[in-house]
Amino acid sequence: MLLQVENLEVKYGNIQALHGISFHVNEGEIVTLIGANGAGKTTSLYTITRLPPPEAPRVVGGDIKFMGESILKTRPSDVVKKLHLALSPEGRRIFGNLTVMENLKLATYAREKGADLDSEYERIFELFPRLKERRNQRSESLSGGEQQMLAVGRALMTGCKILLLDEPSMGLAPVLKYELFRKLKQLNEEGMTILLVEQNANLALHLAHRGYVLDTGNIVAEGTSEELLGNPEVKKAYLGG
Amino acid sequence: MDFIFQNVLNALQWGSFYALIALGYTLVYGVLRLINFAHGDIFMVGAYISFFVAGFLLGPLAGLSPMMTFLLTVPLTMILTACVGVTLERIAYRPLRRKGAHRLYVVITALMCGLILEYSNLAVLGASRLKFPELVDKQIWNVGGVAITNLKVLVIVAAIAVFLFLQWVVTRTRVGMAMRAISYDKFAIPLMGIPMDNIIVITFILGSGFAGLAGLLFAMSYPVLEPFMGMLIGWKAFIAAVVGGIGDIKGAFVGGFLLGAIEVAVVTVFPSTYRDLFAFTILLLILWMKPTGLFGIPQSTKI
Amino acid sequence: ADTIKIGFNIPMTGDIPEVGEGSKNAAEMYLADINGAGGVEVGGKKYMLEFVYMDNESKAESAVTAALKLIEQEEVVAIIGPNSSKQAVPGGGTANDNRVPMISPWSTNPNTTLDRPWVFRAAFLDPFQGPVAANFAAKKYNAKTAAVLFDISNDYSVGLAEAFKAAWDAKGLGPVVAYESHGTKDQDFSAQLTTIIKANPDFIFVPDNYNQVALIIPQARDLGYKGPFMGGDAWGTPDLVKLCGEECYGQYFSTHYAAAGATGATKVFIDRYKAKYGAEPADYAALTWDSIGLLVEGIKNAGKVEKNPRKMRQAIRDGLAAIKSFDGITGSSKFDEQGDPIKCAVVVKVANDGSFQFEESVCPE
Amino acid sequence: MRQYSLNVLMAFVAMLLLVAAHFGWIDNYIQIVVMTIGINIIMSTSLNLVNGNMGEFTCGHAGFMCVGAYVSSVISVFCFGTKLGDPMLPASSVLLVFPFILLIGGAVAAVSSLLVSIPSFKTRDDYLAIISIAVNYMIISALENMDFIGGSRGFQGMKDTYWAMIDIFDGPWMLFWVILFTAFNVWVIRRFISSTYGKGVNAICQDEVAAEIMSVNTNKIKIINFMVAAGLAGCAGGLYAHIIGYVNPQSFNILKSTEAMVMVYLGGMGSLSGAIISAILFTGLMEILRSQAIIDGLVSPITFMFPDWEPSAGVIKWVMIPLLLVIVMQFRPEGIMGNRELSDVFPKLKKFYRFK
Amino acid sequence: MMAQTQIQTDTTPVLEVRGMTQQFGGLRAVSDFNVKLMPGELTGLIGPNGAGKTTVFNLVSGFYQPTVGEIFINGQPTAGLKPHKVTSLGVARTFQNIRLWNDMTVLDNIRVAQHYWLNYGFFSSVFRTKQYKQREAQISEEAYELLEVFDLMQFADEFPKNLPYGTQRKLEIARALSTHPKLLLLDEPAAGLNSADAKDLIRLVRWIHEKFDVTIWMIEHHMDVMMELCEQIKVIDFGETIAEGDPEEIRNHPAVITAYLGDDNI
Ligand SMILES: Nc1ncnc2c1ncn2[C@@H]1O[C@H](COP(=O)(O)OP(=O)(O)OP(=O)(O)O)[C@@H](O)[C@H]1O
Ligand SMILES: Nc1ncnc2c1ncn2[C@@H]1O[C@H](COP(=O)(O)OP(=O)(O)OP(=O)(O)O)[C@@H](O)[C@H]1O
Ligand SMILES: CC(C)C[C@H](N)C(=O)O
Ligand SMILES: [Mg+2]
Ligand SMILES: [Mg+2]
Repeated sequence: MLLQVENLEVKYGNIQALHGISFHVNEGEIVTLIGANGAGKTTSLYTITRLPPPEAPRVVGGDIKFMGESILKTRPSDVVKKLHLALSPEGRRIFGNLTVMENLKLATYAREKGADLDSEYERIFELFPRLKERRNQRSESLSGGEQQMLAVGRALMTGCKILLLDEPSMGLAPVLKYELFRKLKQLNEEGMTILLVEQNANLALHLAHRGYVLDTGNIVAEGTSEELLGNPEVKKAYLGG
Repeated sequence: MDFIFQNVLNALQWGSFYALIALGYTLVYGVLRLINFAHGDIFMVGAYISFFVAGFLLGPLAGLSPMMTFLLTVPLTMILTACVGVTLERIAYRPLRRKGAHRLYVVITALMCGLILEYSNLAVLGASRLKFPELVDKQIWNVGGVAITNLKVLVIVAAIAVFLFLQWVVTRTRVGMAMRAISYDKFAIPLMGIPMDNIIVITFILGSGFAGLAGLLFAMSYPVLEPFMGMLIGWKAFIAAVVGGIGDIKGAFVGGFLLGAIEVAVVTVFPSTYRDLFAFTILLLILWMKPTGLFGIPQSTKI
Repeated sequence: ADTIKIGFNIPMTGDIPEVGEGSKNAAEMYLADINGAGGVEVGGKKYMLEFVYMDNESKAESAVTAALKLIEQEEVVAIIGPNSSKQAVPGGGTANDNRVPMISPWSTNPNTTLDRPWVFRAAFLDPFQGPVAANFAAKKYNAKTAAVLFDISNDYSVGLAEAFKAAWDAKGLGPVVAYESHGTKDQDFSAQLTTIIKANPDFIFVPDNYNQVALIIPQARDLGYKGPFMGGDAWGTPDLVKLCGEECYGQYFSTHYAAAGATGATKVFIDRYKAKYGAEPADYAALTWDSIGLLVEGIKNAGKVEKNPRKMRQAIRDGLAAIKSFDGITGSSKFDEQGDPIKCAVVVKVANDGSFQFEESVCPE
Repeated sequence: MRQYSLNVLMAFVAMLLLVAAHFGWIDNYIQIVVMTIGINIIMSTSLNLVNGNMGEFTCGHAGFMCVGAYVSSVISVFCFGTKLGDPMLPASSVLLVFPFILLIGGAVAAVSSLLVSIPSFKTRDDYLAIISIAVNYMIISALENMDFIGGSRGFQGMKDTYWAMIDIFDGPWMLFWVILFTAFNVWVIRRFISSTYGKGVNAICQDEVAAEIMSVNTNKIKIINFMVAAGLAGCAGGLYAHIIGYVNPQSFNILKSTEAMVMVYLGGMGSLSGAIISAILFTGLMEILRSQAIIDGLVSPITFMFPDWEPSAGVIKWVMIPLLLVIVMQFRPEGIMGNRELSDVFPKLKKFYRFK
Repeated sequence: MMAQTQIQTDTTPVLEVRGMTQQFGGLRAVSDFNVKLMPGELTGLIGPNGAGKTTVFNLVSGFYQPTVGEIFINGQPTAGLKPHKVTSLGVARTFQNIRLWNDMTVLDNIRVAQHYWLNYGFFSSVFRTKQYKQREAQISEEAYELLEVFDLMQFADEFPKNLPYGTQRKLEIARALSTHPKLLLLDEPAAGLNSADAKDLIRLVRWIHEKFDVTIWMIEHHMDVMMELCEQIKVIDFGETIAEGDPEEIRNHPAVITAYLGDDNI
């Protein structure tokens, strides 16, 4: 087991957001978290990446293990540097005062020198050609979707082995959304482990191997994608079918 | 003619101090969007530190020659002042940041820290002013009717050097890029694997260190030290930084010299009392025409 | 026993802390003396004196609030200080408005006492000091042209500069070629000095506080000025030499008395002061001593001590107004109808060992 | 009627103060402290309109106080004083005229606030901060160049107006005026910001773009808000000038502005009651720490170690107070009240007053 | 009552845009854009990311001034008008990422959005004139009515930031409606909603469209939402209109498929 969350409880101030959830991600898997708004998906990702307060919540119980070792004490910057675990956060959070290119460059901050970056930039650009056009534009003036592309591209540029994506398709045009998901599949086949949070449960489950369903801070269902897609409650509540 | 040149020189020297302090302001601001109102007083502390360092080195214990003293005082002052700045960051600003306090509360804290520095100095060292010893034996060259001292040259060169250095750091290095990123959104910094606190500490080291340098040079040029020497010049330097476009190194540099030039020009033409009036009116007009300063990029609200 | 409460409105901090310190020292000495002797005798009964010191931070506005505090909060019956006209003019206004007698030891600006029946002083006035400086400089440097650099936000500096200019023009030797001003907090004077030097005067008159003098003279030298300077009584503190160093040696300024070569009571005072505080008393110390002397005289004249401070203040004021002449350690003075002393001034030289040497004494004819 | 009990209570306290002052049960010093508190309340609550409710960051509030102080002083000297020629009005009219003198001072201050509010159309936070600082300096420096009112050497003579009042009736007049204007000030602000019109200010603070697009005329609201704030500060200045009897441009420099800012942020941005409370606390603190005895007590451990070190209260005070504030901020990083009102903290209070 | 009472002569379009172009430095975000919306229409605007949709809305709502071209609301030109003026002409909008006043109660959010018809100023607000009292009463009445019909009543004194995401979207729409718009612009109202919530949104929009008889123009990337709601859909790319028609046509329009819809097998 690569990443393992054990009955994790977290609070914002005194609002409990997660009531002891447990899930795990194996090497080379695509796992998805689905659930209604406010279920605690983003919170889970924040907690795993050990983001500092005030935005991120406080762990009050449970544990997060990476390769069997607790990472609750790890410095946030080391999550990327040492554990190679990257997050593309909800709401993009790109650096608006930097150009597109600078945003991508910055993402390589923690990488050891000598990595062949140029080819990687190219890979990003072929995934999102629009970014190439806009490479020298101040990124805050990008359109919503363009910013989303940049956020995902940035996460990829950190050269991490595990990718955490929070609603990556938010605000993306369908054509790009599908393109992105195909790309994720391909990355996964190349060995990337992916933890995906997605509103579009249908799409997410078709991509993922396994999934967990969150509801108000609890895991209410889990299983392989097929099981979940077949599960009538899940259908009713989240697949809008 | 030489009258003009003489005043240009005066303006350059006086502007150098504004520039040096403004650079520190802008650097910290450029990273934390924190108006570090204590900066002027860190400059003052720098001057006093240099006074004691120099005093010690010249004194019986070390008994160095003035020149040696100068060469040693520069690094020592910069290091010690940097420590003061970093301490402030650690004990006053960082906790607030951690608690997610509104940035204006950090600004107020900075203001308060400034006052503390001023008055604790007054309380400890007493009210009577200090005389800064002469380190470099002054030479006065007369170039075509223009009197130049080696000190003035030194000051101006220092200002330019510091500017070039900081400009290089902020625009060319990855640390600099990280600095700019932090200023926009701290949240995503760790996600890039960037140790934020280290970057911030580096910023304060640079900012305060050069404030210390400015303090030393100032003490050498105007050798009468008093606890409030940093207040007015600090505020003005800050204004200069903003007019240049706060957060922008180039802006601070230009702004500093601009302010210096305006002040000297006004005084040579009008009674000295018009100095502030004119200076600030001009700055106001500049900001009126370019709301984000000379070099600041207009913030485009994307909706 | 009941006591008479007197307030001191003096600069303990700010631009001229030495002045506050000196005044306080002198006051403490006087207090020890008189209370040691069982107090002042008024109307056959002895009263202890009580002194309250209030810091006016060498600022005009603080001088006013300090005066108010002494009056409202401490309910003193009389105030001594402020020293510098910068504080004494507004401070005097407050004392006068609130009907409390005040004596400024060192203030030389006419406005301090002008149309203020409640305000008195121990020092001569600038309309007298100005000509003294002018005449001396003309004689000493046989100068034809003069330049003036003064502090526009200091009544003293402005007043003395004007008095000097008037006197100089009156002499008709030559013009005042440059008349430049600066602010109190200024540290860089190169712009003004450049203008002055361009006008190339025979000497520069600097009626400024000593701390500014210490910046001005070296900067003038940096700008290549070789000529002499002339100063006013605000130069007269030990700190002038400490801050200014060699650059100030050989310059002259007019002041109230010269410690060096003093005789009689003055000598006694100086020796005792030296013994007690290990430093020569500067003129503000001596003047404070005299001011207290004046006040005590006034109290004696009052003849009785009222319980109600308002009444007591009135009495003291009348007592002070009644004084016609006074022999102090800064020389003897007569009082004109304004209540201002008419007395001699001295010119001293900053000698090359940093001490102040008596040069000459000028008395009003 | 219970809903008015708080107002009645306050009125009663005010009366009590005046009576006590009149019969000398509380000495002049206490009176001065009370008056200072009043003035500081006006300063902090009015600045709170801009820095709290509108979320701008202006650091030049004292500038407007300065304008008010000078204008009203000059007028009052013209009317009742002798410094600028003979009095123009009979001393008997002083009680009627004085409030208007203060209001005129406020009005001029309000107009001068355009210097800040017009640039604020295009700029926000720190650039506006500078503009306000610059304006503060400009005002001071402009006055320093007006020699007919003393320039940098200050202006004096307003006491005549005060004496004129005393001659009519020997009572604690300044205290009366301060209380009156403080009440007026709170009343105006409370009503302004509780109206839908005034809530536009909060909208601007939280999202200017949304406000503009949701039909709030942001520029107009800004101007109004700045004017109200500056105007009230102007009145405060007028009162200050007549209490001290002397004004000097330097009494209204950045430090004065800083005091106002400190009070606002200490109280909590956008909280009216917070601003009032902090004004009282702050002023109280200033006065307490003024006493040498208390200071000596506080620093006694140090003076014990260094016997020859005798710090003066005036200095130590300015170490203690900022230190205290820094510590307070560490524990309450949103100020005493945050952005809530007293009535939000103690809902019961609502029953006892209404400002409709 | 909320519903607009005065009858609209169906000849004047609620919105007419002629040859509108927006230039950002070197970049032409919208070029020669034309549209005409008749009262009561419910139209969609789709297009790839960065096509210029939001920019179009910004232009219509007066946030940007077009580089070229003119815009008419109910026949009146909006050239040179500040946004709040445009709003009082009858245009209201929501934002791509929610922009509520987070530290004001839900009720106040609704109330403040009625500034456009405040007829009193500072002094009457201080002296509580009759005029003031009347208008405040009306405003409250309308506000409560809106909360009622949007069943947000129970949140009236809540702060928006503490509301669930879906509810915030709803509140934003309610706020927009409280400015009495004739034209309502919705920028990706379903973004970040899951399929279930999206269903509710569809119902909501339909209901608003009938109840307030307001013309609605919306941007959305959720195709199912668009297809279900809109009578007409306009497709733009690189700021230029590439297709126009009812959902069926759009769904099968080759250009749209390649540029926007793509194929969904992954
Ligand atoms: N900064 C915060 N402060 C307080 N409570 C918060 C904060 N962020 C989230 N919450 C609460 O924590 C719970 C989980 O929020 P979270 O954002 O993780 O849900 P989510 O599944 O990501 O929802 P969405 O699909 O809208 O992103 C919600 O009830 C939310 O109100
Ligand atoms: N203020 C601006 N300055 C410079 N370029 C801008 C600005 N605003 C938008 N743009 C550019 O104009 C184009 C259109 O932006 P817009 O936000 O309208 O796209 P959109 O259609 O809304 O896309 P999305 O569906 O992703 O929101 C984008 O390429 C964007 O980079
Ligand atoms: C303190 C000194 C400046 C005293 C000077 N004689 C004056 O009147 O101000
Ligand atoms: Mg989320
Ligand atoms: Mg958009």
